[in-house]
Amino acid sequence: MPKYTSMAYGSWEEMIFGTAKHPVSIGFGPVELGKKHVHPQIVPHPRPGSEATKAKILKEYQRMTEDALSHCAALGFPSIVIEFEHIYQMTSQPEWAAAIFTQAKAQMKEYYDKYGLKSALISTVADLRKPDMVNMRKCQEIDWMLETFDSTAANGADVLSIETMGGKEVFDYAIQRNDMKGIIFGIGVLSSIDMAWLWPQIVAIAEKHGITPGGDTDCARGNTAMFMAGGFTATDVPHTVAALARGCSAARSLVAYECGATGPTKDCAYEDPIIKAITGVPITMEGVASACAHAELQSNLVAAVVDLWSNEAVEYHDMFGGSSVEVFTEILGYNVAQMNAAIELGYAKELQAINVASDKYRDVHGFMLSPDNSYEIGKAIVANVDSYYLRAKAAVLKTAELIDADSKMLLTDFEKDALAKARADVEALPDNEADFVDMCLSEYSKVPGFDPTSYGF
Amino acid sequence: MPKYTSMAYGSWEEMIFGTAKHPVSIGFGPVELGKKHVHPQIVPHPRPGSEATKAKILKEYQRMTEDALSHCAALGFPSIVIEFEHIYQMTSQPEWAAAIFTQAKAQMKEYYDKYGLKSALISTVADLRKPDMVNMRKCQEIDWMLETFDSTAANGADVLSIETMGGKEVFDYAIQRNDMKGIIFGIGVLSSIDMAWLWPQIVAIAEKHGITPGGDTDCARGNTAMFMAGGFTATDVPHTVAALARGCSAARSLVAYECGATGPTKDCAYEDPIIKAITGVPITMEGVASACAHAELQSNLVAAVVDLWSNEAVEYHDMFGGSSVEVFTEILGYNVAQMNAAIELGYAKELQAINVASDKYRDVHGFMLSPDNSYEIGKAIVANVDSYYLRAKAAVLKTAELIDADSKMLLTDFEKDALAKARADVEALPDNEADFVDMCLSEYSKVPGFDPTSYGF
Amino acid sequence: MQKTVNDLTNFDPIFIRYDIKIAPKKRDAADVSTDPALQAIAKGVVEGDEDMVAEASKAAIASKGPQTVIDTLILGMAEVSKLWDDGVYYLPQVILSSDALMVGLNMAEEALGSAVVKRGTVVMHCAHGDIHDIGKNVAAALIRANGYKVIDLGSDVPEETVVQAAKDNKADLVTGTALMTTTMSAFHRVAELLTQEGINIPVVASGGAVSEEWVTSWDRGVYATFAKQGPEMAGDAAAGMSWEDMRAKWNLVV
Amino acid sequence: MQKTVNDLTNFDPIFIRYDIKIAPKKRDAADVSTDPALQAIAKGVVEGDEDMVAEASKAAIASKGPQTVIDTLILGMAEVSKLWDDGVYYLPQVILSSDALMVGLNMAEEALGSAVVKRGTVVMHCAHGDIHDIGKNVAAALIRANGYKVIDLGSDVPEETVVQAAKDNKADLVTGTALMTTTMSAFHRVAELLTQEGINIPVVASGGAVSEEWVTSWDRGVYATFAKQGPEMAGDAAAGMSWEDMRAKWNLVV
Ligand code: B12
Ligand code: B12
Ligand code: SF4
Ligand code: SF4
Ligand SMILES: [Zn+2]
Ligand SMILES: [Zn+2]
Ligand SMILES: [Zn+2]
Repeated sequence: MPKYTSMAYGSWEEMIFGTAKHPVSIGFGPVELGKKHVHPQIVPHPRPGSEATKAKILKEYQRMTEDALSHCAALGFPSIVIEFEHIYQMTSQPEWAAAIFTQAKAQMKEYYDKYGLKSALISTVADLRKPDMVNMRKCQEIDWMLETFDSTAANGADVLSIETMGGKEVFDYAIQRNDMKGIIFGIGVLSSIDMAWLWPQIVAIAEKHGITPGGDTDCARGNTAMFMAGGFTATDVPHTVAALARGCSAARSLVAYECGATGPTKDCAYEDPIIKAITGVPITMEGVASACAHAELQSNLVAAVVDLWSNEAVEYHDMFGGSSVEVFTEILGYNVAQMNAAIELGYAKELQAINVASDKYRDVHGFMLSPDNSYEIGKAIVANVDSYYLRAKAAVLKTAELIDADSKMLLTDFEKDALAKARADVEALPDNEADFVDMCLSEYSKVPGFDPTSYGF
Repeated sequence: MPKYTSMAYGSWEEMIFGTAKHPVSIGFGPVELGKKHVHPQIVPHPRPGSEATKAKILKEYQRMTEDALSHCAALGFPSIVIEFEHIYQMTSQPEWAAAIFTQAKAQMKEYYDKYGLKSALISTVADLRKPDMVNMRKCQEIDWMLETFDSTAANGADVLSIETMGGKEVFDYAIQRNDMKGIIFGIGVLSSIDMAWLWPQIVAIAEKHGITPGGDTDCARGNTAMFMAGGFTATDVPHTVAALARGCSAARSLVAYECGATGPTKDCAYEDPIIKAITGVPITMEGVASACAHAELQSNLVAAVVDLWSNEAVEYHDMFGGSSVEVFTEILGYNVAQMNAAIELGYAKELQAINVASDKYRDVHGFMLSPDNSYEIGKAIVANVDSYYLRAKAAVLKTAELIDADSKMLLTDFEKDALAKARADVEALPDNEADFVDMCLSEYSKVPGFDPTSYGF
Repeated sequence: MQKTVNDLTNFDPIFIRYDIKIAPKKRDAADVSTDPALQAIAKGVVEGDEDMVAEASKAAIASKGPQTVIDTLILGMAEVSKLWDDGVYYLPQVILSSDALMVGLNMAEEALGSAVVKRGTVVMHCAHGDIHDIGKNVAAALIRANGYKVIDLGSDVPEETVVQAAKDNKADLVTGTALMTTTMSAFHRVAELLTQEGINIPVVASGGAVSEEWVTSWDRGVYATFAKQGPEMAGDAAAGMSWEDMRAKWNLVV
Repeated sequence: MQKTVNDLTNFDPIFIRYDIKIAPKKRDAADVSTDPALQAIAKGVVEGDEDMVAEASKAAIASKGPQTVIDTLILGMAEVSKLWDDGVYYLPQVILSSDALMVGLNMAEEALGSAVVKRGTVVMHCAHGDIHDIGKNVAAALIRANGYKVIDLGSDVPEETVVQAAKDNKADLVTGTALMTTTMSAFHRVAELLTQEGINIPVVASGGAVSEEWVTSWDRGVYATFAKQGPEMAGDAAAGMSWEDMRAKWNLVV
């Protein structure tokens, strides 16, 4: 697999929301990602109980889709991307998934024909492999997943994406212990290896059906760290450690694009600004509207270089203003209208500066994801092409360095100590992958369920 | 009652979000409205069933308040205003309301003491008078309302507000018939008269307790018209007629400020940009985050000159990301952070231009509420001080004229016809209030339940 | 120089005016009668012109008899419904037409000496505790204009009152409107009281707070989305359709 | 010139760093023993240093006997909990301390020739169909570190397996974690199966998807918000507190 060795952009200033170096067109219209404007992406989630029968789940998806489309027509939104993040029953039953996608695509066609509403459909297959319970390469789950990629690609999906699980067992152990070694091993090495094994298969399926291989996210690790770090009142994981884990995430999520994924990336991949700086693919981000799914400390800032703007996932239910899907379609639609209005007025850079100012110094996570710092972390990654390990380590160290160097990025004493310790720990790690892997394979044999053969060791 | 005869601002360009000619300080901190920055306002609504007992409703309000405050602390929001729009059981049981306000205020104090989180509490008493069922000046409901204003003012409320019901019976009849005469009579005359009777009493209660008399809204009429007009796929009320009704709303809501209300105004008073242009009071608006409560066609634009940014009302329930109160506090908080970041960067005018560009030509309602047009409508109002009727009529005609004059404001043929007819109808109305009132009293005697003595006729 | 919205001409990336894209062609109302005297009545209805209807009805009652006038009024109203369905008419035009129709109908009934036989009887109300009555009023106007007897109990109506009215008037259908989540549960109670009284009719529930899912979770409940569904629903109930069949027809049920 | 965040110095109107405002004063762990040999053990626990604990425990087992070592380990862990409660420690420090404690405990138990008598037995699991196990793992570590026997059934555990384990181990408490709204209903079934089996113990339910309201709507359910509540809850159950009393103590119920 070739690795990225240079940046897609000459400097961070060249990066702006709505425009990507390598645009992608999907669905009816088509929806053009990265070609100057931003588009909204709604991610609806069915209610508990609706998965009981195929008829019920189809009805649920029909309603959710109808709500999204009709609300766009009612409010004048020019385009909508709908992502179905599969529930268990969809991925494990490829024919359910096929029926759900067929139905949604027909609804989208109807709105395209009647109103000219542009739309596209993303199939995010659930990675059902739990690394401490199955062999990642040989299990029932992987068969289901590949089949469902195929069945949804054949039946209306415009984009295939996933949130892969590799390295999760080691990462979970490590994040609970502020163990940077395990974090880098889990994210930077194991997850990268898993992606390099799985992604060519996904790309092949997408190519077979002439659709788009989208992207992957470090959700299972990077977001776990970020959510555990939580807000200013939480004391589960230091925010600085979560930010370092995120640096690592970028080195790891890059593998999808090295395997042929083209974007749109996955919404919850907060590492995407770094991915965009390196690859130039259009990125999907979730920000203020993803409050429905989780709290975060950089909800405005992540709009700085976004191409597709999402809400993460909202469970279907009634609110005063309509269904939750209508409500969040509306919020996303107006967010996007604001961004596109800025673009049309020639104020994109001003709006970017505003959104960055909102959150760059709110928390270290926003700090490192601000376009300037993302760009620097990207440079550290592409300068270290020798191994997955080394580029992950470089990303972590660059992240730490940036935080340390900016006097406006305030930290509590506790966070400062955690950062210093993490940095020292990482600096002490071996200089080459083989040594590092040896060390980790022996140390993490104590992690329940960790099976090196899952990764081809 | 003196009437406003001039504008608070020299031109619309002087108007900007965050700053008002006549700032108001409320609550712990205090929260300074109109003194350069915007603040978030969350409006939580209890779940059905929680009103069953006093203990239950107290618990519900405790949770909702806690969620709002703790989320601000977790995410670093500098301030929060909480509005309780009374449910029936609060206004009709002044001692329930008192207990709820006492409890919330204590929670706010705790967060102020521990974190320095600034906060204030608004008591919006429910106007329980249904004009076709009770005498507006002599009924059980008015006694409850005045008592509850007093009990909440005495027990923690920082601001008193209300959404008064005058003229609703005639308006409802008229809006179903595109009858501009009845719309002007209901909103411009009857509702104004009702406010002029009620508001001095509210102001007196606020003064007695040393708190702030906030504002009133044309919700019962202007918002009914706007919501019935709906989106681009609705065919209930022409959008142009709803916009004309809104012009009227401004002439009517002004009465509160003439009676001594100082703002913050009511969030759902979409006429507030006009009110601000005339009076200079800080205004509360609801926009993109009020999707939880209703859809609208100007969600970004209404931020153009806002001082306090609200979500309208969200029913308490669980979402993936926490409770709905947490979710909407978060959305509001980030919206406000964006606005304040723009102010700090010196990009307030740019952000205003962006938000206006998003919606000015999306629909006539946004068009007339854009700062330039709001200012013009305000001028028409203050130029017509002779009577409530004449200024309402002037506001309507100016609104129509502005829509007609701007070639970028596209209309369907149907909307154009509706506008032309409405304009002609209004132009044909009498030149003085006495004639108009005579005409209306006789014509609307056919409206079920309309009782002129309710208005002192 | 500060740029503003005035510098823009192309808004397509920001919003699309779907209302303009889908605007139906203006269309004149079709004639419902070749007889000019009758067509004048229908025209009055179509244009929502009470005076025109009164004048034309007066003449036609004398020349053609009241029943012909009534039939014509109804044909005129049917044309109005068609125009609304096609998006040519908006609600206010329909309401004005229905006002006009009532003028003619009252005249014809007076001439007949008795009320026209109604197509059925509908008891309508807003939920106990709820004063949001616009949607109910609109639906009532439409149902009435389509030839049904409407007993409008108003708003904030106790459950017992609703059931009593259904009993007293041998109603074919009860409808309830609620805009607040705290009031809508009353409809379920109404349905149960009807069962207790042995009155086997459907309960159509509607209004902003009310969801199809909830309404179809208890016996008798049939959910309505739009006021314009009212007349056909009344027709179904008057024709003796069971609530189960009405639900199957009108609601998405799995 | 384009202005950027770098031109700003005062962020107070945009956000407030409450974490800095409320940061607790750094504080050293208090000594738990005046005996240097024992204090070394406690220090190892407090610092989460497995090697230090191993070394110090080895020496002290020989000189003071295993029970004294065990007591000291527990005192050290208590100090860790205090530091966490005060915001001085974060979760990873607690987990590392608990890892270190387990090292010493295992050595002492080996020397004793038998497992220490546990304060009670807790059966823990993630809901059937749910693989989100971090919260459960954290809670398990804390409960274990506080001297309870933990039967950790892992994730995606069928209801019957949970109940069987409770039976087999004479558990004082069952806990369940669920992060998905589609899986949490399993806890209610677990509670019912326990009742059927006549096992009268509380079911603590927790995890992102789970709400206090829902958990307190069925018998046996007690809701937990934070993992750190685990040890005290285990203590309550082991002391024989009924689920009703536990609910009253831990949950807001009206
Ligand atoms: C107008 C309005 C009012 C007016 C009502 C005037 C009136 N005479 O109706 C006034 C100002 C009085 C008012 C007061 C209040 N309101 Co109000 N109001 C609204 C508003 C803005 C519009 C409602 C409306 O008229 N819609 C248009 C009509 C046409 O729609 P509809 O009734 O649903 O009817 C449609 C269908 O349902 C159907 N239909 C209806 N009936 C029937 C019957 C049949 C047979 C059929 C076939 C069809 C059918 O046909 C129509 C479409 O074609 C809504 C906002 C919103 N988003 O809905 C809030 C809203 C309903 N109000 C709300 C609240 C909270 C209140 C107050 C409690 C506020 C307060 N704190 O004082 C009080 C209520 C006091 C009380 N005890 O009832 C909340 C309700 C929250 C909730 N779900 O519980 C809402 C949702 C606003 C919000 N988002 O917070 N309100
Ligand atoms: C990490 C994570 C994952 C990881 C899980 C890895 C793991 N081993 O746990 C991975 C990537 C595998 C994953 C997968 C999925 N996830 Co996930 N995931 C998350 C995430 C980001 C964080 C969860 C977390 O670990 N939180 C931190 C821990 C510490 O919190 P906790 O478990 O709640 O524990 C706390 C308390 O509950 C308590 N506690 C817990 N247990 C106990 C026990 C006792 C005794 C006590 C006292 C206390 C206690 O203590 C802790 C605090 O002190 C959440 C997002 C979110 N906002 O929560 C989504 C989330 C839970 N995931 C979600 C979804 C949809 C999925 C998938 C279905 C996605 C997909 N389409 O593939 C799959 C699940 C597949 C399956 N069959 O289960 C949704 C669930 C939606 C819902 N409510 O139904 C969430 C909410 C994300 C979202 N907003 O959409 N996910
Ligand atoms: S945070 Fe969202 S995107 Fe990530 S695993 Fe969870 S559900 Fe999927
Ligand atoms: S729209 Fe909102 S503010 Fe207005 S009456 Fe209704 S609830 Fe109150
Ligand atoms: Zn994700
Ligand atoms: Zn996602
Ligand atoms: Zn309001």
